Amino acid sequence: MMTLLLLFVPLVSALVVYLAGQKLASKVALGLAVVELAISGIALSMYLKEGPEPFYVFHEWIASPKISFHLALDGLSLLLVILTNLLIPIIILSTFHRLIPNAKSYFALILMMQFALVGVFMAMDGLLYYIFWELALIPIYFIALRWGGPNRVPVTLKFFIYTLAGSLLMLFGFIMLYWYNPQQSFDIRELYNLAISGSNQSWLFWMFFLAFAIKIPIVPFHTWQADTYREAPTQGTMLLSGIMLKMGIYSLLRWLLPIVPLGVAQWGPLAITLCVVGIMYASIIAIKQDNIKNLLAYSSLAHVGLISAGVFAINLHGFQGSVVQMLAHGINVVGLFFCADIIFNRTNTLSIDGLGGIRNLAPKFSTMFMVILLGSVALPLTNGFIGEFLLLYGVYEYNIWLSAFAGLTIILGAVYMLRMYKKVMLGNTGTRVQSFPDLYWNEFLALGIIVVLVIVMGLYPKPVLEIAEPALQLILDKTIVQ
Amino acid sequence: MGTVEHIIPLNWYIFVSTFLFCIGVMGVMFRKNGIIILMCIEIMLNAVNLLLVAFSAYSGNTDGQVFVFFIMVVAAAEVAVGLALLMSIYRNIGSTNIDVLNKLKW
Amino acid sequence: MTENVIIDPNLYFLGLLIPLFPLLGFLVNGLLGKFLPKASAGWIGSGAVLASFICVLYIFNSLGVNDVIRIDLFEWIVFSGIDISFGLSIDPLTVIMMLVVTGVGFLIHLYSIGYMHDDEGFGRFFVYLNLFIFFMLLLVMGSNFLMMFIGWEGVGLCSYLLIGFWFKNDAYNDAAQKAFVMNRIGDLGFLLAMFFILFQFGTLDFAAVERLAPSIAEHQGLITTIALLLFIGAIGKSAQLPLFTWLPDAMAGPTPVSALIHAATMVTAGIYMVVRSNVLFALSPIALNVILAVGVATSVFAAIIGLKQNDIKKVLAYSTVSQLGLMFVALGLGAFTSGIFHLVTHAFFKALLFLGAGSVIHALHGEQDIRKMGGLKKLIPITYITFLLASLAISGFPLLSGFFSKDEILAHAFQQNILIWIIISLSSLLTAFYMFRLVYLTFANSFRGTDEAKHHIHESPWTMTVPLIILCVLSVFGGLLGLPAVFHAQHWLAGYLSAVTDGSAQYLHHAEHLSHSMEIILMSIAGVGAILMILFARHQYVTKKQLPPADESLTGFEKLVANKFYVDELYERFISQPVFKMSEGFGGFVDKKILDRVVNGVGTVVDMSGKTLRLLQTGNTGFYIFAMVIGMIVIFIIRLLI
Amino acid sequence: MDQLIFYTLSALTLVSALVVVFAKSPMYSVLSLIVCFFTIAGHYILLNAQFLAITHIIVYAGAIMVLFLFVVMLLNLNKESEQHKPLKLRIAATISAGMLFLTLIASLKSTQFVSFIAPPPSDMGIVENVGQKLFTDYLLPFEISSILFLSAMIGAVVLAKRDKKR
Amino acid sequence: MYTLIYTCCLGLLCLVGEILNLRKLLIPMILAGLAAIFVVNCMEWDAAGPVIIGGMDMSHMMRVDSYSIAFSGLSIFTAMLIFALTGNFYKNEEHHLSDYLAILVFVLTGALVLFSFYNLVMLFLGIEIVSISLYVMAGSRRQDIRSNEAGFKYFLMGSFASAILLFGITLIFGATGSFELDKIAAFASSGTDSTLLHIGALLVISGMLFKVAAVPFHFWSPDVYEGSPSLVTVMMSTLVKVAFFAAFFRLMSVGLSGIHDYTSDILSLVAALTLIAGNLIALSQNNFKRLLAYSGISHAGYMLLAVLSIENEASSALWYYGAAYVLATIGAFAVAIPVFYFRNDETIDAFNGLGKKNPLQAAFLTISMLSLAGIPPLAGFLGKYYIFSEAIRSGYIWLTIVAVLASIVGIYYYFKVILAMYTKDTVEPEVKSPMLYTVVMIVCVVLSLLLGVWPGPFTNLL
Repeated sequence: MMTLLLLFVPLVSALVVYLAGQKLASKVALGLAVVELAISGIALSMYLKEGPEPFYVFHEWIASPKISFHLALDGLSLLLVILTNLLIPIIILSTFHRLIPNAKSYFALILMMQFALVGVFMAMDGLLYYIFWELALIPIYFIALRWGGPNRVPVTLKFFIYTLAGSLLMLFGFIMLYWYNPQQSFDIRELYNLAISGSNQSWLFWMFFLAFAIKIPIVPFHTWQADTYREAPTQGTMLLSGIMLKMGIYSLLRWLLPIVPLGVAQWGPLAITLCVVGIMYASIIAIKQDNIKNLLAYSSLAHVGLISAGVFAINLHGFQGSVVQMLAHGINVVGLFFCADIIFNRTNTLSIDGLGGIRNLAPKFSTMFMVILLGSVALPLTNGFIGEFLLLYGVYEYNIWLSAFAGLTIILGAVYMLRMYKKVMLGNTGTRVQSFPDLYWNEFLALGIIVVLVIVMGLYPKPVLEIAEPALQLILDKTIVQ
Repeated sequence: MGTVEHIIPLNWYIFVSTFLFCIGVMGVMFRKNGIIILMCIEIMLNAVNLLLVAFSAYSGNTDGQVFVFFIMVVAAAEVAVGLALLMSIYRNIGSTNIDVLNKLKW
Repeated sequence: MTENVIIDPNLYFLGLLIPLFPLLGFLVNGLLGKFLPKASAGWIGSGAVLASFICVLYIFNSLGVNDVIRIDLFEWIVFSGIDISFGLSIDPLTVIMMLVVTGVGFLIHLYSIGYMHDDEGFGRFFVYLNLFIFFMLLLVMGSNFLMMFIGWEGVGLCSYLLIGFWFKNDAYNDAAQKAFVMNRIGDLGFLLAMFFILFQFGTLDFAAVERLAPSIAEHQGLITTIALLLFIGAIGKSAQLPLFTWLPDAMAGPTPVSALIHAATMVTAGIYMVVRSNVLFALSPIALNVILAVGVATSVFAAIIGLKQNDIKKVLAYSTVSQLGLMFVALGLGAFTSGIFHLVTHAFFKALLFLGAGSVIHALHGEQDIRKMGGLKKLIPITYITFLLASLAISGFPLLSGFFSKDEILAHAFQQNILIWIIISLSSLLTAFYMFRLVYLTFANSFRGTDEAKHHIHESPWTMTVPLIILCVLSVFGGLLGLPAVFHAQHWLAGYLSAVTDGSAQYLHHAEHLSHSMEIILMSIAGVGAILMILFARHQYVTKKQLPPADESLTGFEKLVANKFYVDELYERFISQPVFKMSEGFGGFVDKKILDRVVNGVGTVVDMSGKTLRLLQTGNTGFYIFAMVIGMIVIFIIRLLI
Repeated sequence: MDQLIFYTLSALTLVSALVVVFAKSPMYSVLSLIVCFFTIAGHYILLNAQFLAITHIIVYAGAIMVLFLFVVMLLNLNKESEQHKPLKLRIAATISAGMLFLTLIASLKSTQFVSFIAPPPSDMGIVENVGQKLFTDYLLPFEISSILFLSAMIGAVVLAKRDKKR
Repeated sequence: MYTLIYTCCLGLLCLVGEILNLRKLLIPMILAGLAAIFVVNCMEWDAAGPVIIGGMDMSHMMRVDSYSIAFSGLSIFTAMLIFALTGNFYKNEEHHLSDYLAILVFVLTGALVLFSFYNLVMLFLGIEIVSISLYVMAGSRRQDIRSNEAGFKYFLMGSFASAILLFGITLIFGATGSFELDKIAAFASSGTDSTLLHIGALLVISGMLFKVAAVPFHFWSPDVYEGSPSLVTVMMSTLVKVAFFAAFFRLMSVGLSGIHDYTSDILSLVAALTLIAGNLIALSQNNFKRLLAYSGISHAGYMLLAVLSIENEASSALWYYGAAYVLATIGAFAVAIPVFYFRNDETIDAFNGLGKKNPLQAAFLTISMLSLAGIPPLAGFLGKYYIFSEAIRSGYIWLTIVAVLASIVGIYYYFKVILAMYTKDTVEPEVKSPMLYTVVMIVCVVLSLLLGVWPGPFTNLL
């Protein structure tokens, strides 16, 4: 029941918002998103009381081929669902005081997106999961296409086709699994216990890994990212970077490692190397970026590289780190992109050159910006630190040198982030900065929430770790090849 | 008469009709006058008929001959429609040269 | 080591209060600052620190030598294989550090009220200062490495914020960023060290690690790796070679900041960390030797650079680096107590020196070049007196605090390695020389600035002078903390810290103790040397009224020294620039020209092939049929052949 | 005797067919096609398909070819000296057709046939046998073909009749 | 059986209606009639006995089984949708309306024959009924030279292909001595290696490949699709394509299953070529109908996968795919035809700014395009999924990979239309699309959504 509510409330809200009309759209959307958030809050309390059982939903959907409407909510899913439902209201809140043409479609699409994302995180049947996975792509594509920047058409199309190409390979992989499965179904419980030969597993590994690697993205499959982040409207970018790429990492954990352990055993080292190389590559590129959104895109590329590395380290610390960091990164990056949007909204430019000296015009803004930024450079007592500490430790357990290299991210991260902050916020007032009104109430609220989360998660991550542990333990057991 | 199947091996008939068929095919590719091409197609059909009859004669069941009737039917119908089309084309472009018909391409 | 953990609710509560007061001050000033009168910020800030100083004093006299107070707040990162609690612990070493931090900290707060009173960022300044004190306390109180790391990076952040306090000036911002990044380099080492420890011992708790460390004593490689990685952290934080260049730049911050963070407390965190984990270091002779080498090199190197600096604060900065080097020498020699001893005294007189310098700068309205000073001794007498005494102390003038602490280190060096003794004596002689070069150029002779400027010079307000006087007293009598055996007094500090350092004592080789006569000889050598140097400086700058020449007129070695051996330039050339080049290369070339091209290339190829295939559709019926026939032929041939 | 007839007929058939293809004027093509059909009818008779032979002559020579002639006359194409395709294409056509023939023969030459019910009744081709078959087994196709005719008829009318408006 | 008869009668009724001057009533009558026939067809579902005519069992000619009934149902429904479009489409040439309608009904008849044939004669006749009627319809715009061209090209190549088909049938007859699928199947599976049969099979397959427009026998389709009147294009690309495929599948699965090994790799080669060529060439098309023609070719490639993998489920996969494809295509055309009419332009640019001017139409066209591109949760996706699944199951791994890659390419050109609607602007006024068109559009889109979300009843239809 709870599960279905979680899943379908956004869908209904999307319709409601669309019917609510241009004027009301944003407020209605916000209200409904908050409702959804409340529901997930209730779900959380239920989970803490009664564990995952009450959230289990299983209906026969299609008889042949056997596809079942199979949802479940273990710790991992729960956390990501909560992240989604937490960020969506913030994202919607961030649109106030902005002029959004054709608002009703905009918010309806955002809520559609939420629906698909929640579905992805809860689906336990391969094809159901795949359907949600693809479904999540449509709204974001249209958001980027209709409300995006000047160069949006080719960029978004590239993004769409590139990612879809990956997922079609995944579909192929799923079909293979279906026939490998003696019961012939996509049920995750059965997929976890398949006995597939090593060679086949390595094929399957690549089919899934490519799909996820493009979505996450892992270097060198990232070329769509920066452009798309830049061209998409801010909310689109937030959705993409904040939640959508978590889909990829989540899928690594849920749908890749436990299903093809032999494949992982064979190709995991390559994958983790790619991730670590990607970290340094992206961080170094980020240093010289001129466009704030580009810079954030590359920084996010570096972060997810570390997260994926933690996943492929295949130990509990890496897993826990990846989960914590998924949440942390989701929150921080949304905050950062919002800050970028605030700057753009005031100065109409995202180019670092034209900016500067905002610090003395908007102290509130710059303080909050600073806090979030510190979170993303993983300063202790911020959420980013817990994640990166565990991730690096996980990678360390996997291989000392890799973790030493990966650790460079805490240096380079400081370099590019502080450089950006310095050039944008400090120094003398930039040419493009005539007047810079400090935060409006909605911006203050949104950023405030994020700042609080940054600190709180950094100070007391225990609940997250506890909720995630059983699920991760299970995945780990399935992944480690005897 | 009527004992040809004992004197002449079936392969000869296969040979002849195949040859005929291929002549038809060649004609279709060779000419660009719509009507001639139509005729060549008729030749192809007749090659088929001949072969059918030969087969039915050699295997001694009438089905083949019956089938030939249907082929004739279809041939007649096709010719009718084909010539009608040709007429309307001729009305428009004053020629039956099919190479003129390349407005639709790529 | 026999630590007995005392569970006394009062002490527990007090211990908790110590970091809370500054935090409170930070929050109050930070969040409610705009609702309070501007002046109040200073008093709130100082009050907070004073409060925690009092708590520290209480704990100080109620805490036995072997006692430890453990304050476990909550489980922080706890799941399979990892158990890191958010906890504090207080033992004698911590108490000493806390005394320094809160005590000196309070004085500097007080001083800042006067120093910063007409700065627009007055409130913000105290917010940052309180935050710094909070983190510094976490650093010294943390019960495990990760807690220490919080403080460790926290103070790094505060130093970043305070160096770049006047954020309108880009040079200052660069300095701030430089400081943060260089610290981060060290932090990475620290982080990796923690991974090793966690992996080996399954815990980061100091006590536990100290207990378990001997178990891996035979794995020299491992233990050395850990120790060296930790030391890398210390290098970054305490500005040793090769990561020292940030400290002189850090002088961009307001002078009280330089005094508090970059002289008294933060930069000594490295020393504290090494002492805190002394067992680990003691287990690895190699690591100790590395420390020794780095310390020696740094102290001399920095002292030499100090000779040619003309910015009053830069001189002090380099002397700080050199003194820190000296402390590391002590640690490297295994004389952990002496290190702490020098740390404490250094905190006194170096803070005093900076504050004095601040007072001078304050009086001269921001002038920092000693070539434009001179003759101030009559204009600002209190500052002069205190500054002079501090300089004497640091130069090792007999019976002042610096004399004892330095001498102890020299003695240890002499015991173990005569060569090292020679080198560091040399560096302390240099110290004496450049300090008095500074003193004389600043205060002696006649004012070299404009009359207009001279007209404005006046002694600082009491909020500034009082701290000067107190610190002056401390730096004169600080030596009492560790009177050597010669004076028939037992070394108090050594006794007080015995519980901490005993753990490592057994692993260190102890040369036979010096005879008293030998000690006296050494002392007198050092004392006399210092005095001679001072006189030489006087001869140079007072009698001959020599002035440091303009930078461009310098040549050869002098030029090299004046330009700090071009270390900054080297880093710029061989590290920063390559990274930037790489960044542009990756971003502009690899990403756009290769990776993206490949992806787009696929699209282009597909598109082109489509456009080409399309041409088959000629629109000619004959050709279509021809193609069909060919197709059939191909099919037949395939079938015939296969 | 029969052999002789067979060979001459076959020769005639092929030659006339070739003439159809190569003749300059459509008129010649039409006439030689008629010849071709007649020879094929001859083949039918040889093969005991007497009734079929008659029908063949009626339908083709009688109906279809007349239609052809009619159209040729109507559009008086016989005057229009049709210019041939470029030589290249014609050679290509010939070659490809030849190859098709070769491949077909190559694959068919080595065929052994299903055992025949020998000797076949020599009267299998006469009306009642065929009719018998046609109206029992093949009743359904017979009916269906009416639809075909109907559709073709309407189509021809729709296409060919002049619009009143024009 | 009765389905067939009634449909013929319906066709005749149209002609009669013309005579009785009931033009206004024609379309309602046809729709009603088709609905009735649809019901009849469904009623035969369980009660499908042997086909008796005049007391004679015609089982050797045609058999009505669940397969034929399912496909008949689909095609009748399709026909209804298409006829719903005819009214406004032909309103300018009323004097021919009845003829056109009748011929279209006869096309349906031929299709019905194709679904239930059990004898090569019937196959041949069915194909010819459909083809000849379509030759006519393609050329039915007599003043329009393009239409003439389309008609004549289609006719020439079509009859050429029929001749080849016939030659093949003859050879098969020569080998097996019969036209009945049973006997042929028996002979084929008896293992006697007869070249006659093999060559015949290949020729027949070539003929069929032409009809379903598979490379290299596809050349006719783009030209014909582009040249014919849009409605005929719809007919060809939906009903007829499915019909031919059904027949092809039946032929391969019943008649020639015995020599599947012999034909399979030829077919898979053709399928690969079809997938690649169709998708690649479609990329550079600007004319909407031509674009759909190429996309149709590529879809033929997908359906060939089903024809290749002759398992039980493959037939239902084919059915489902056909249904999805038909719905999407008709939905698209229901939007496109009025646009073409009002903007007098059949290129993709005709859709510019539709997103602003007619948001509803634009949205529905978008959904149809997404369904064609195979994006979940639309029917097109599940259809592709089934086809792939069956192909992989039957072991055509590399072929399926080709298909997957091809479908990636496919996405691009479907999105060209969507982009035109949402990113380009136009001065043209809003398109006033007739009520019936809107209805058809909604029906199609809703159904393809339904089929995608709740495919339960339809997936294991066969």
